Amino acid sequence: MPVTVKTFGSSGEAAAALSADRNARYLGGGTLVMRALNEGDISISTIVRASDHAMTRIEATGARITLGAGVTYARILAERDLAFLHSPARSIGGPAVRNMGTVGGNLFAPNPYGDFTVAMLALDAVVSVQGGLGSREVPIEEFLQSRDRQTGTLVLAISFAKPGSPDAFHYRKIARIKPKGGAVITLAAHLPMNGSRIVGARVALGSMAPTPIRARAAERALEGRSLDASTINAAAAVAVEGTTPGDNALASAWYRREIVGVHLKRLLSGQE
Amino acid sequence: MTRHRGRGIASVNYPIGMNLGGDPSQALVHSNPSGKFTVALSSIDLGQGMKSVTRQICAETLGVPVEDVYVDTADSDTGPHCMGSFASRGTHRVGNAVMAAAREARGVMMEAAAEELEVNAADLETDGRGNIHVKGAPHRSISTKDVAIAAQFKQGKTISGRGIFLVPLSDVDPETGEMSPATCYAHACLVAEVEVDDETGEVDMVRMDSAYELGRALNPRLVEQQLVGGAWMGVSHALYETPEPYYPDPVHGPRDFVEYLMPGPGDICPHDIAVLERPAPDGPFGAKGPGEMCANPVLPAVANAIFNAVGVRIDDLPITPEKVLRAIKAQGGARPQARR
Amino acid sequence: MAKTPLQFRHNGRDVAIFVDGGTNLLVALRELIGDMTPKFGCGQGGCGTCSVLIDGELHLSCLTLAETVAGRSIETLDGIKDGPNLHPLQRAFADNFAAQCGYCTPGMLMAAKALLDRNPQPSRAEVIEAISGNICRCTGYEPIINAVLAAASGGRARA
Amino acid sequence: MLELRKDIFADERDDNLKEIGKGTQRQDMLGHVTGTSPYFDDHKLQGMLHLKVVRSAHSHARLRRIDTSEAERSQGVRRIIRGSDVPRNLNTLLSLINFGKDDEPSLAVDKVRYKGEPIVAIVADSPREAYEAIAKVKIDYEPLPAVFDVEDALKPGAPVVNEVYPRNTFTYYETYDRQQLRFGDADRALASADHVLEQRYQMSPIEHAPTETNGSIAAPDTNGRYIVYTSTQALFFSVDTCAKILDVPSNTFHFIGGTVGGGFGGKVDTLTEPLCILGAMLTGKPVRYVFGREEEMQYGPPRGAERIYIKDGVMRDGRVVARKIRAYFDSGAYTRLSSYAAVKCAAHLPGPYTIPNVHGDVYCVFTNRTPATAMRGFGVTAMDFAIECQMDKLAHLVGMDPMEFRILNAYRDGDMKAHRREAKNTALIECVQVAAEKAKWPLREEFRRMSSRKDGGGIRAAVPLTPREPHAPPVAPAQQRTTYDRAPAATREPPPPQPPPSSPPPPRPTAPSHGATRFSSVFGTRRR
Repeated sequence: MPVTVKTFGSSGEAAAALSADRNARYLGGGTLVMRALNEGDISISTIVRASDHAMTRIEATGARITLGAGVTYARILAERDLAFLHSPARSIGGPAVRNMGTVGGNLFAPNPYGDFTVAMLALDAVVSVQGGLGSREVPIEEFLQSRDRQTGTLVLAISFAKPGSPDAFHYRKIARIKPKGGAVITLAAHLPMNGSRIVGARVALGSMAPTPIRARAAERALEGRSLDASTINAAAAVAVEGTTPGDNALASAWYRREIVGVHLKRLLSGQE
Repeated sequence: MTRHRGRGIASVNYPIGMNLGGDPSQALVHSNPSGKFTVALSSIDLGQGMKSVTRQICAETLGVPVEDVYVDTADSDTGPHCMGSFASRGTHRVGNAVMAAAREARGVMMEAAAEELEVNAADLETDGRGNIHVKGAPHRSISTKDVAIAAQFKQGKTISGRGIFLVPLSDVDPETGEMSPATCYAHACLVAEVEVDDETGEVDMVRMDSAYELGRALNPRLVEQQLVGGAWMGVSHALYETPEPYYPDPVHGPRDFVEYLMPGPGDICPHDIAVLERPAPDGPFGAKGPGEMCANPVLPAVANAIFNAVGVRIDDLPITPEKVLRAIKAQGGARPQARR
Repeated sequence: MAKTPLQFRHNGRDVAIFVDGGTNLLVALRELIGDMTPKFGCGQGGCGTCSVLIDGELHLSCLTLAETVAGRSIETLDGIKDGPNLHPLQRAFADNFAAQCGYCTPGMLMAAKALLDRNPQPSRAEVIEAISGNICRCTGYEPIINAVLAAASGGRARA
Repeated sequence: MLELRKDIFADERDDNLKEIGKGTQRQDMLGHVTGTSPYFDDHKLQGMLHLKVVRSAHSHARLRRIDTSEAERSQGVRRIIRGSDVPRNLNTLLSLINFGKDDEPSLAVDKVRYKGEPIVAIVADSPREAYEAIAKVKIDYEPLPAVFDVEDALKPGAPVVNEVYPRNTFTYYETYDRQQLRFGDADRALASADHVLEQRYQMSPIEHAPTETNGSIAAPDTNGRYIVYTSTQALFFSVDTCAKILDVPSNTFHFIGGTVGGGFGGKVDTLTEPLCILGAMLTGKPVRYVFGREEEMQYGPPRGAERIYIKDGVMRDGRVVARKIRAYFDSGAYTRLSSYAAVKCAAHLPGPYTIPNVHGDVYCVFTNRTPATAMRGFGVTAMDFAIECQMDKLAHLVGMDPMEFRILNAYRDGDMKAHRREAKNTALIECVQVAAEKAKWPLREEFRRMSSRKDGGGIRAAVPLTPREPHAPPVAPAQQRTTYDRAPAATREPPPPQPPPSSPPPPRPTAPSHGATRFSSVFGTRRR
């Protein structure tokens, strides 16, 4: 059975087509869907596309930032207002992948991919999805927990509050290969400051569970404190709590548990 | 957190060619009417430079400029038999076969030139620029083009040559292992400097210094390609690569270039290389073969450097951060050895 | 099987082909246009040897649905020469012996061109970043980095 | 940066050459930088079909039933190829030089021995249609216990991986389960050494990872021949292997290759050509069979893993007096070339050093994993890792500088090597000296003055007294290793087919005009 390509002018029509056909997949940057086709995934028989401009829009001037699902990493890197996201955007792929891959697609990328989503999780992002029944906003954590069931839904955009200060956002991908390597682990932290106190700490980890997760124990260790050495050490000491990393080709679960605290400490204290 | 530096060395030799079943390669060389030569091989250029090295060998032996030689590889209808491009046999075996073929072709060329110049062939020499002249009398000269025309249209000679180089089968004594496994050996010594992170077990390459003895560097730029690329592969084998990360448990095998680890362009380090040339008595112009052995000293040199840096011995490849970290923890922390 | 008509610019010329649903740009270029310069190395986006420029931007042709390039301009290694003259990057790769088996070379050159088109005087770190999506198994990358830097500094080979 | 040290060994060279020694541009460089170098896959043929294989889902299993009926009806399928369609569905690569027994089918018939082993080939109009048909092939597996560790494979009661070698080791000279090396009396020397150090080393498998994957295109040519574009790195090995498996004269094929996107040893095994040509024979159409990257990484043969035990005796003054080595090559499910690597490895012992007592046992072991093959440094890379780590430890043990320790023990011209050939043309000492100089690593004067050309031979040239070990007499004339023209008359008849209990049907009889039988590759012909 050949593959059918369906291109729609509106995201609504695309979403309807997607939800109507179990074997349909939405084509974003191609890094997931085209790879699957190249490798003989015959479960995909329909490719759905949308030429809706809303899906590639960046709203970055206000307090709330919205990235259309089809926004590429290269476009984020070209956006001065999104400087705090340049580090996660640059950590994805090589230049070609950054010209193609999209923030919407990243939400679906399994380990060892999906680093940008770790940054989104630390920013408490909200995912706008359109299913057969209309659009809704889903907190990213909830979205990730039910990711396996989301293939029939169309992600429209992702939005989050802009960090009050660019210094409050921290991101690091630990890879064996430089400058382009798959993640051993990925860390992102958003530590908004109220005076000298951290308020609303968010720490997100990639490759420490089947999907990106929050390190809640580390968040608690940071919450309400100043970002000094003892706070950082306390957070690092509990970074592994609640994680369920697995073994893969890049590292073992043991190794990930051993180093997650080390790297959180280095990230928060600005060490190399 | 501390990062510790250490240096390690390794020295190796490497056999050129193979002994099982005999090890032949053949070559054919012939000229066209313009005095340009074609070498026909069934040998393979995998990137190691087979076409280029045999071209230089042929030109040198014929006494013509390298531009006048073209090497055609790997057509089973036109190229005579070759065992293949493996076991470091290309330069040595195929090179020798090309030399033999070129020598035979040169003999005909000189005879044809002698007939045109009305002298004895033994009194002629080539100038390497496309001319043949009487020794000591450069003005009594004829171009290879004119020789080729005369040979083919006047004298009825084919300026061509056949070459084979065979290292016969070596019997192996099953009891003692007595055998002739190879005809010559290349040599190397390499010093690796590394930096080891004692909290994460990560190992960074700092630099490498090496000396390789290759018989003869037929083309130093091609030798450099092999040695630089080969040392990179050695680092890759030492620290990164495996299709079975949990060997012998066959799980989590990598499926793509993200999961199969090889150092990227941001992981490379300076590498200073010296090349020594002790000609092999049976090598083409003394050449051995650099292609395979260049990676070998890197693996143990890196392992030894890690010991020097943090005092742990990792005897299982690849030396992943996990193995280093486990060993450091097992010995209760890094134990840097005497700085070298 | 129904085929879809597709038109785009290929190295400055308009081309029109019919593609099967799901055909990627690499297959379209190689099998339907006959441009063999982009290579298949993985089909996964991991090796970069199929790299081409789409409207001047570096893309992986194996992960590009052919239909998405309708009306756009594709540039491959086949199109970077200036008539019979090599592009400065091609000359620099040759002068620096930056190819061995040659299979990654088309992708490397396109990645390097994408860099120099935007940043004619890159640093070594920028060169490394620019070629980081391209795998080379032969050279150890050093000669490739040197070649790109040499092309950037006016085609002068390394001393 | 590369520096030519013309000052060293200058007296042994004539440097007055015109083309040799020049950094001439590569002949293929213009093709490479313009993308016009012709790789196998750059040939566009009219009406080309695509071949994909169904691979085993299990590491070790009996095949109860293979049902391809639904796949045959699948859209775009031109031909399903089963093991019974392969004229001679059992081969071993080195049978071309009469080394080893045929042990590997092109397509598994009643048993699979590694995960990913090819079982069925599908030729279809497009890759997509081939994939769709693959999903319709139904295979009923009876999983068998599998063995993955080389030492486990040698234990009594271990699962038999490959019935051709029921002890899970390659058989050398019809008798031996290993390649031996015996030189002097290592046990005695170990007993009197000042220090003894025994260590275990493990080399991982390695994937060649050439940027171009393995593949070939085969097409019917004029006059009943087949043209084959291939990525092989050993053209006549591939021609002759295909002639044997497809049971046709080798001049049936016109192979074209020679420009290959990296090999490193991973393109010696003739992985794709036999089925690709068979596909072209059975459909009358051009057929393309190219590995995907995951196939290349997981089911293309790797450099095999090696486990090595070294026990060394060293004296306080730094002289290594004994080296005893036991090494296991993990060949995977079939022999391919590992049997040869073990011989090469034994010859390499004890490394580039003069050690008067050396004892080596090198095993080629079968396990239920992807068959291993050659790779850059084959048979030597892992052993060098083990030996050179060991040398570092020994230097540490006796308190010597590791460079000086190597120079002290280095082999020199005139020394007897453990495989009983005189060392000539040696240069290890000079390499160590120059590397030390480059790295600014201080060496004492006496070590800076040592030379590969001095102080070798003499007593170091002797073959030491070597105790013989009792061994069962060979069960058959040692004929395995003979080549075409050395085969004794008694062995000229083909060896009786030795199909494993689970082997595919015996090969088709050869054409009578050939007389018979043994295949010789070296000459690319069949013997009468």
